[in-house]
Amino acid sequence: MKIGFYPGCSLEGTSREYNESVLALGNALDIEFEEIKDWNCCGATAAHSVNKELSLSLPARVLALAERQNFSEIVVPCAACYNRLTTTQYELAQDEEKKKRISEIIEMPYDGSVRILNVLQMLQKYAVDSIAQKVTNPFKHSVACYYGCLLVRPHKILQFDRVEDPQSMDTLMSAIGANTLDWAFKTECCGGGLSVSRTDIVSKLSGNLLKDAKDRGAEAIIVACPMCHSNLDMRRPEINKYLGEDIEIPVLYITQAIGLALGLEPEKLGIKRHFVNVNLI
Amino acid sequence: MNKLEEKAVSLLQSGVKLILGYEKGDKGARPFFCHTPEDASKLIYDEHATTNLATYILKPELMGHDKVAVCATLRTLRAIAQLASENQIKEENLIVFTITEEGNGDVKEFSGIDEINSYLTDKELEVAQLYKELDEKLSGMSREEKWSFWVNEFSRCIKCYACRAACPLCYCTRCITDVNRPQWIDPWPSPMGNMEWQINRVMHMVGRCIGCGACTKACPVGIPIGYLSRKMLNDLSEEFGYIPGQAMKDGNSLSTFKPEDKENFIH
Amino acid sequence: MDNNESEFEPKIVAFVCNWCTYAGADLTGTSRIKYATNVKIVRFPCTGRIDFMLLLKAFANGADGIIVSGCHPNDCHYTSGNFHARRRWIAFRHLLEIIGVDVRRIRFSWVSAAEGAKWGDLVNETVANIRELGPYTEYTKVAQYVEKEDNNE
Amino acid sequence: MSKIGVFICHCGENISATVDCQRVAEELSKVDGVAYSIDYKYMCSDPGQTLIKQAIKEHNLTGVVIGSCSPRMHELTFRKTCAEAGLNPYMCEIANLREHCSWVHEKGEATTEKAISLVKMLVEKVKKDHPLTSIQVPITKKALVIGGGIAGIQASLDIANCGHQVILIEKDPSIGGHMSQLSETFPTLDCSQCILTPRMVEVAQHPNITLYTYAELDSVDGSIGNFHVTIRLKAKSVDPKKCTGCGTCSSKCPQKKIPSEFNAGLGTRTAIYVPFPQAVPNKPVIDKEHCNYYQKGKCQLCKKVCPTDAIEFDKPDELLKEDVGAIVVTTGFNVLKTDFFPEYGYGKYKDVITGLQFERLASASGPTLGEIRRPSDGQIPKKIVFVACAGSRDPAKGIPYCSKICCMYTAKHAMLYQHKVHDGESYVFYMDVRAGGKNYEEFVRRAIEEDGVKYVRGRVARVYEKDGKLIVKGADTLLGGAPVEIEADMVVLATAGVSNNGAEQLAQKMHISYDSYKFFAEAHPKLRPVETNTAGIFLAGACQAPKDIPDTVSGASGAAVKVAGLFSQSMLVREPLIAVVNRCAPPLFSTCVGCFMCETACPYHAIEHEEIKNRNGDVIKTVAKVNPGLCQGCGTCVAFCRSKSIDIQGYTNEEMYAEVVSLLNN
Repeated sequence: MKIGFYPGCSLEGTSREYNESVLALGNALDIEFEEIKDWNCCGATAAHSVNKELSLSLPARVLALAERQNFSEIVVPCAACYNRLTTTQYELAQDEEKKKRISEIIEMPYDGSVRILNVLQMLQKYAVDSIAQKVTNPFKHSVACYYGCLLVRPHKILQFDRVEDPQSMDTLMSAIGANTLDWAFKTECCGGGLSVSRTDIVSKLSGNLLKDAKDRGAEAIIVACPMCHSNLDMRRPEINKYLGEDIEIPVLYITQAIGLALGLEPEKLGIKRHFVNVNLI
Repeated sequence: MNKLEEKAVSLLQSGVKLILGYEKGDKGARPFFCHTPEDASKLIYDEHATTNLATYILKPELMGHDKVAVCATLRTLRAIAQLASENQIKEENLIVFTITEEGNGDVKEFSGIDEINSYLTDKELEVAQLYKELDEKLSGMSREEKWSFWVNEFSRCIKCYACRAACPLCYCTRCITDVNRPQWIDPWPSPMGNMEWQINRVMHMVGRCIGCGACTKACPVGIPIGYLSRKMLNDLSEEFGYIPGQAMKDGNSLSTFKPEDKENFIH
Repeated sequence: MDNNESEFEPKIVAFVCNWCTYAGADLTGTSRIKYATNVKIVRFPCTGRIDFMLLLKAFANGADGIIVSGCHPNDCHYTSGNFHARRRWIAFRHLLEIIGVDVRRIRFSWVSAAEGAKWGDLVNETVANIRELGPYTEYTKVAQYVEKEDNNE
Repeated sequence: MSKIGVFICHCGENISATVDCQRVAEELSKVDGVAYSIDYKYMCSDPGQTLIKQAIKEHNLTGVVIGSCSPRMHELTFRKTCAEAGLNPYMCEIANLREHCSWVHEKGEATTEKAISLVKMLVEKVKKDHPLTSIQVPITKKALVIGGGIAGIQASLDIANCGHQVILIEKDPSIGGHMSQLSETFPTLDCSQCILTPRMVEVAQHPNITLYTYAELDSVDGSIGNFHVTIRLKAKSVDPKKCTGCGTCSSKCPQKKIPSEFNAGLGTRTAIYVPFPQAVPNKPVIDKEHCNYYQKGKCQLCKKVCPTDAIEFDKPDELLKEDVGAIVVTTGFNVLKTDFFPEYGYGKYKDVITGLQFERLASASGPTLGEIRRPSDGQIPKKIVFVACAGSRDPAKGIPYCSKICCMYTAKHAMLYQHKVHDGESYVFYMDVRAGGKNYEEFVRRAIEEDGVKYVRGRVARVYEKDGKLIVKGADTLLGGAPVEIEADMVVLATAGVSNNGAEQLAQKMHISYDSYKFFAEAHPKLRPVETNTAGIFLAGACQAPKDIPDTVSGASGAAVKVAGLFSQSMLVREPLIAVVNRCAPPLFSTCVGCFMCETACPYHAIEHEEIKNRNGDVIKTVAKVNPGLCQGCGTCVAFCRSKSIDIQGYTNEEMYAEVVSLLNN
């Protein structure tokens, strides 16, 4: 089974482990990811706070390239890229002039026919039953699934899962034997882009989040967004300082957790790259 | 004995008084009223069977109160469906059967109007060649040319009302031409009277005409009157949301409306 | 009827609904807005009541132009009379176009009971258009065909 | 030969200023059929009218045309004048010479010519007019009121007190509606039961009111003055005549854990139950879904213990046919449940309740006998957060409107809580407090200033449960949108008022229109708020839109007076300008061919099927017939009918044809 693949900058940079785990999981479930040739950055939060047309052209160019390679579907593991690409496709579909203008800027024909899937949608669509059969060592831990903001909002555009209480990650995790906790911070913000400029706010927001997970007995936090992962994992010292207590819960990508359950070696899944070490197995 | 004849004989034996069908005429099939099993052998069915038998269904003198069967072509089926949507068909007195299109002579009897409607859903209403040529010619004309073309055509009308007699959906006991208080339409064939008659007939066909072409065939002086209602049928079907050749449920496209009907001339 | 341009006084009949456009025309009166005398109003209970044959009769009897006006959609006193009328005019106007009747001479409009000024403008505008189009002899020639048969004009 | 009188009015000089009235009158006298033609300065004045009457008598005129102001002004006056002189009023027509001629044209030949042709047009019309008599429709002096809440109760009492018979039907086992569920009512805090139950008893005892509870409307047809309704009396399985209301059956019934609808799901009830102590009638019904006998065929305990053997298990539903002259719809509204709100936990948290549930907690006959206790653990909450506009004014949730009563009952709830739990803390998150009624604003100020309710101006973004507490995360827009987080023991959502489920089907049964929220549509929002577009059917209470009790009661009395007004005349008199399907001698009987396309065109469902039968009763043909009570005279069917078999009196085909021809030929 072949499907278009758009890694985005984070998967090539700070969250290489997410990329490794997606690819490793891919060939374990014989899903072949074919990268979009000459892909460019999606602009993330930076672009749309600076220049509207730039924030539409960057994702549009990626979609145009995918169309040129005539993919009908592409997988976008990073939540921010997934959000930007889908919002662009939605906005250009609403407004003919804008669509014409944007395809002029990127000097490529843009039709907007490619279906964009985030990693949860891709797994639900192609792998949910094969995963259950292929589990060799079940992930016997209670976990708190954390969706963050960009996977589920704005609902009108993304139309993905329940806005306030999403369940897609929970279903995948319970398919591999995990005990998913019902907790209140599933879609609360982790601090996002303030990670560098206002680390104090990130430590407060992520701190509350982690505290609630720990109080409810979570042994790991499962995420599907590089931004959330870096705030919860990399900023752990500041968080512990803010909370005044040491929280050692590791933060895993869902693809890593499923990979472990399928018996793939931790190195291949980039488990070693985390700041808070993963001593679950 | 082919299947059609078998069917006719079995129907006649089971109490049906009359079967409307076709028999061999000099130029192919022509209408035939079969009353006895012996005549059943005369019944035939081929592509010359174009006269619309539905016209006879509404003649009480012919139908009476007992059971009648009709060997229906596609056109007749469409007419029956439309007549049923206008409460003109007594289903208990009418048995409708047709010869399937596979060409192996199989007979298919319909249980009722609904089955006829569903049978017709995938049957495309084809466009006659004559219509295409005229439409081509007329669309090139200016308004004034169209006007003189039609005034000339209508002036040839002799008000024989054969078009009204041939059309299965023209079943009013007293037609508007017979109304004399007020005298809507001149009874004698004046050019204006002829035009007003045709405009009225076509307006009465909006959303009802099934494009069977019986009117054009019936006109002794060869005025292409079928073109008018067929063009209205094609042009307005998409706008009024009906499928040419299929009956609408509860009301036709002129007795109902949609709040979002589109037009560009009321301002 | 002399035919040179400036002398031609078009004969225009207006079919209007009693609840909206007729009341609108009343308001034009009470606000003393002046308009051309060529238009004469026929009152109907609703635009749904206006029979398309009456338009043909108007042309046949020498009308050079016709105004048909009633309530705006959703304003109809009888809830749906104007919707039915609109559906009828879409079909009827299309048929006239096919036959070649000069549909520019029929002006369809919505005028509410509060739009007195609009009625005045509508009348003046229509009279100007019809004066420009000239008398509709094309139609009346066919209508009066028999009376002039002996001097076969 | 018709003898028509033409009377041209000068209207002081409004007409004569630009129209030569003498010449108009003179020209008209030459028209054949015109027997008398004069002009006069003030036609509508008393001398003017006497002039018309004398002329009618002297020249025994058969028709009259008045050239004057708009018919919308004096048509009625002049028709009454002709009637007094013995001429049928519908043989009198008005030519609009003022608004449509003299006022809008300059003085001159063309204006007078136009005036002449306008009057000639009407003369031609009068020649084709027929004398008409107004329609008399008999009225059944009995009203049907659907819905036994305070609106239905008030309407029934008012109509019954006017001496008319009323049938009141209520689908629940007892009347009282939502008002019976309330503890106290704003703004006076008088106890809802104390002001409502006397009215309920009055309804039960009123000689003119027949009360059917556990009954629903099955079908309606007919028209104003003559509705034929079928009422479905759902089987109560208890014979009201034998039952003394002793309650032994309820106490013995094994099914004890059924969530009580009356207590909004907080309390429980038995399968055979009386909804609440002051229920009227105070007789139990058996809820078939939960009764062991009906579900599993066992038990029958209630039958065994019943002293008067009133239980009748096999009694089927009964269909009751009634004829009524008017219907008042008072079916009330509903409130959204908590599972409608994702941000407040999709209804998972027990201590997140609706305003109606709080009413039951506060009510003395409620599950906690009036003490405010948490549904989860029964503790008395020390801190409650009230959330106003939960669902209302929220286009994203499809409810953009304001539900009008929540601000007031939220202030009341906070006040009741402070009175019952002195050391309690209550917060109200609001957008705008809407307290527009009489003494409403003062009531809310009292809650804030005297009872110390803390009003926070902002929305609540999320509520979630943590260690037995409800964490309420909101914002305070008056403090620059600063986030507010409160650890509350209980959260009360003032949920939106929505239409009853089943409202749409009920509206379709009665052919009344409803809006996109399934609230019933009134004929005119400002000028006809208690009527619907269907003549004879009236509306009152919250079934039309969320409403407080004062508006509901005044609306109910309004609807009642409309019914009483309708019943005050022996016959319903209506203008005869309606459609008629022609009839003629046998064997044709009518030129109508029975296609009934007119039926689909008629907005008032006024076209009926009439079966023409021969002597021995079998049907020859089915033709259309117009119901004079329903037809409003729009004429759409007339212009639509292909065979010209239907015509409208006052605007017949002949008359309109004559007008057009006359207008263009002179």
